[in-house]
Amino acid sequence: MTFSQFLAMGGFAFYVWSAYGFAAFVVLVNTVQPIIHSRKVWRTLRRDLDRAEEEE
Amino acid sequence: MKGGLLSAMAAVFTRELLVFWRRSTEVMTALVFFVIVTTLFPLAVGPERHELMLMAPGVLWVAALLATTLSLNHLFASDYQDGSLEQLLVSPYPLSALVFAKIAAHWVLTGLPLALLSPLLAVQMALPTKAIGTLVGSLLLGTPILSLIGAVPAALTLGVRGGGVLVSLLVLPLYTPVLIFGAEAVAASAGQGFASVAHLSLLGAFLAVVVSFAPWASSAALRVSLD
Amino acid sequence: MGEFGGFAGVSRLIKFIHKYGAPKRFYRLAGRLVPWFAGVTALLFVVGLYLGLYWAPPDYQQGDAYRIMFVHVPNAWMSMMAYVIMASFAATGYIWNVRLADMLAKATAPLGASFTLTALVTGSLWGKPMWGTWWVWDARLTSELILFFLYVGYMALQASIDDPRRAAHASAILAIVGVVNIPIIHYSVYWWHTLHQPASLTLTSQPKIYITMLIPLIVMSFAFMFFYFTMLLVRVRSEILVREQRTDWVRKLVGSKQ
Amino acid sequence: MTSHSLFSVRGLACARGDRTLFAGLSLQLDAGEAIHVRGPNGLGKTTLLRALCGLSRPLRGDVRWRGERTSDLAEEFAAEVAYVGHLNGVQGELTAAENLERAIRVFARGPDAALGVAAALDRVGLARLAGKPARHLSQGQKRRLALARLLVLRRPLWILDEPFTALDVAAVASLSSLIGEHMAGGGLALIVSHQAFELPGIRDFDLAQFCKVRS
Repeated sequence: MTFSQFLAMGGFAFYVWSAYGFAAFVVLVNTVQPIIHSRKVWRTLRRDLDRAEEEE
Repeated sequence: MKGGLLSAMAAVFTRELLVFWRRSTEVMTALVFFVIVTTLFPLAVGPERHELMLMAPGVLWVAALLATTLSLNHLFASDYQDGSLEQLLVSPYPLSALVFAKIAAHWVLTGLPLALLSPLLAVQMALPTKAIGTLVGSLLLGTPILSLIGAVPAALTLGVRGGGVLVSLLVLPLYTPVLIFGAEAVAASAGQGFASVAHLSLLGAFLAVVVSFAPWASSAALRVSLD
Repeated sequence: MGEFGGFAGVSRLIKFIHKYGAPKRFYRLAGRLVPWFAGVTALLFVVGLYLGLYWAPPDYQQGDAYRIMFVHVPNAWMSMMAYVIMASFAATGYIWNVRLADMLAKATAPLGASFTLTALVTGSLWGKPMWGTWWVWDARLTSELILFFLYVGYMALQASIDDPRRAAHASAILAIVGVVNIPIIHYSVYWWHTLHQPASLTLTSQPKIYITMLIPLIVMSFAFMFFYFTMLLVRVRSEILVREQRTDWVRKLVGSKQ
Repeated sequence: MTSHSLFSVRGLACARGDRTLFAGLSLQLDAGEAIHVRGPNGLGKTTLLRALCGLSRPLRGDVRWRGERTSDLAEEFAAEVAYVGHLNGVQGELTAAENLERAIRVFARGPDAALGVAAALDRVGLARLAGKPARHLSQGQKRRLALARLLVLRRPLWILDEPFTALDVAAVASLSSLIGEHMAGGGLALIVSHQAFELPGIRDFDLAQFCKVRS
């Protein structure tokens, strides 16, 4: 079972790899987006905290 | 004059009709919308009776469903603005009973006229006359379900920006079973004359489930929205 | 199907929440759990992909196309299970006023929607080689599509209400109404399907499941399940910070991480 | 058990969104007494009144009517409370008289209505406008129609949120005397108002003492 045969997926390469590709893409987005969001949350909370401390 | 639950519900029901009757333009919009949407299809698809006949059950039912969705805002919106909805929440009667009376009044003003008007449009859509009875029957059974289920998103989106469009986004997925049973019932009787009793009885069963569930859910939704 | 198993599992989950109810304790617990869950998820994915794409023999009928099943079926199951879990979290949050449950429900929605979207896309990618059309009005794909609209509706309602408490409780009621309707939608779509295509091959009658296919399917299902829990914990941690920002422990936490 | 006064509140805490407005709030009210809730805007006066009459769910706290929790009493308690909020609760399409008739049929429960529709309208100075659709009434007249509802329904506990808004001086005086009569008759009242009004025997209640700066 050579690598190229593996890639060919018995002629259904396009469908199998795009299915797995899309699933991987969704997994990636669902991994990266929450991490970016949490960094954004930390930044806004720190900014509010600093601003609150200035007012006191 | 001792007030009882039934008289309170009757009061809500009659007042609702009275208020709508005096603001009848809103009632008419749903009906006119129903007529216009149905009339668009022959213009789009062409007047061949054979083609129209095939589509008639689906078109009539989708048009009725969209007309109800359009009118869902009339259920609570004006009472929310003038504060009479808030008073209902402070009334000494179970809110779900009063809400049920409001939904019933809404049905009488939108669902019922749709059902009674549908034969005219069925003729326009070349629906075989033997199916018109089932059409009216399915609409009479189906439109109360639409009003009952629709009351929950209508209550949830009170005072929310973009509420109107949001209601239809929330309610249409919940309407799919009613659409399936309703349109299939009419298609069955329009086709080889299958007995559409099965479809109508499923519609009736669904109505029973919804009658027991929706008033509670929409009063809970009202309490959340007015919290 | 997944719904009823989901309810039993979820009640254990709710007791777990009560034990770790306070957002502060859950925040720290989740922080410790995330790396472990992530590790297990990665491992399961690697094993699953190897088994599904390489180890399992091609199907005599569908050839290698059936391998899409190892991605499509787990996502379909997870999309259903995630909605049941979301509705249970939402109901817990609404009825017993447990803020953490509201946050868990809100964190679940985008994940559930993603599972549904993946199931739809992979379903149509599987349908193309089998029936030559991208979209097959097959019973499962159709009810999956309606489930996707329910998720979008939930997220839209959640986003359009400013007050977080009202947003949580309003979408909770929608989720409860939704979860009651799911079986009804499910069976009405199946019933509708049998009316129109009684004989034709549908996605539901997938190839006979041999042991060689079952193993990758199970592994991939657990992979996606652990992926869901990992990202649920990550999402809920930032949700906790946002909703608890006025409490002292969050101020100290944010302050300490200058 | 301490002898419960007619209407007692202990340890009440309310929030708007995730912000706790006040906590640990307690107050007692007996027949014939009234409380004027004072405090700057945004402190949560309206939220307090809405929580007391069951319109909004408090974070925690114990609200009792005749010694029983109002959450358990639910409809029984609702039959003893009349709430006038910022919104008048007046339907524009109905005439002034129809609005009151509706109020009686939808909200009256138990003994007959305290005052007839005509008498109530006369008392608030709307006798001439009985047949006029409410949407044509001025803001002040609509407010008076909302207050007329208090007269047609027999409710011991009045919870009034800014009852005097849009009322002219004479109307403020007549409403104050109306509340006085209600108290004399053994009724209770909880009022939030930024407008000055005299009411013999009314106690002040400063909400600010329960609003800690940081939750």
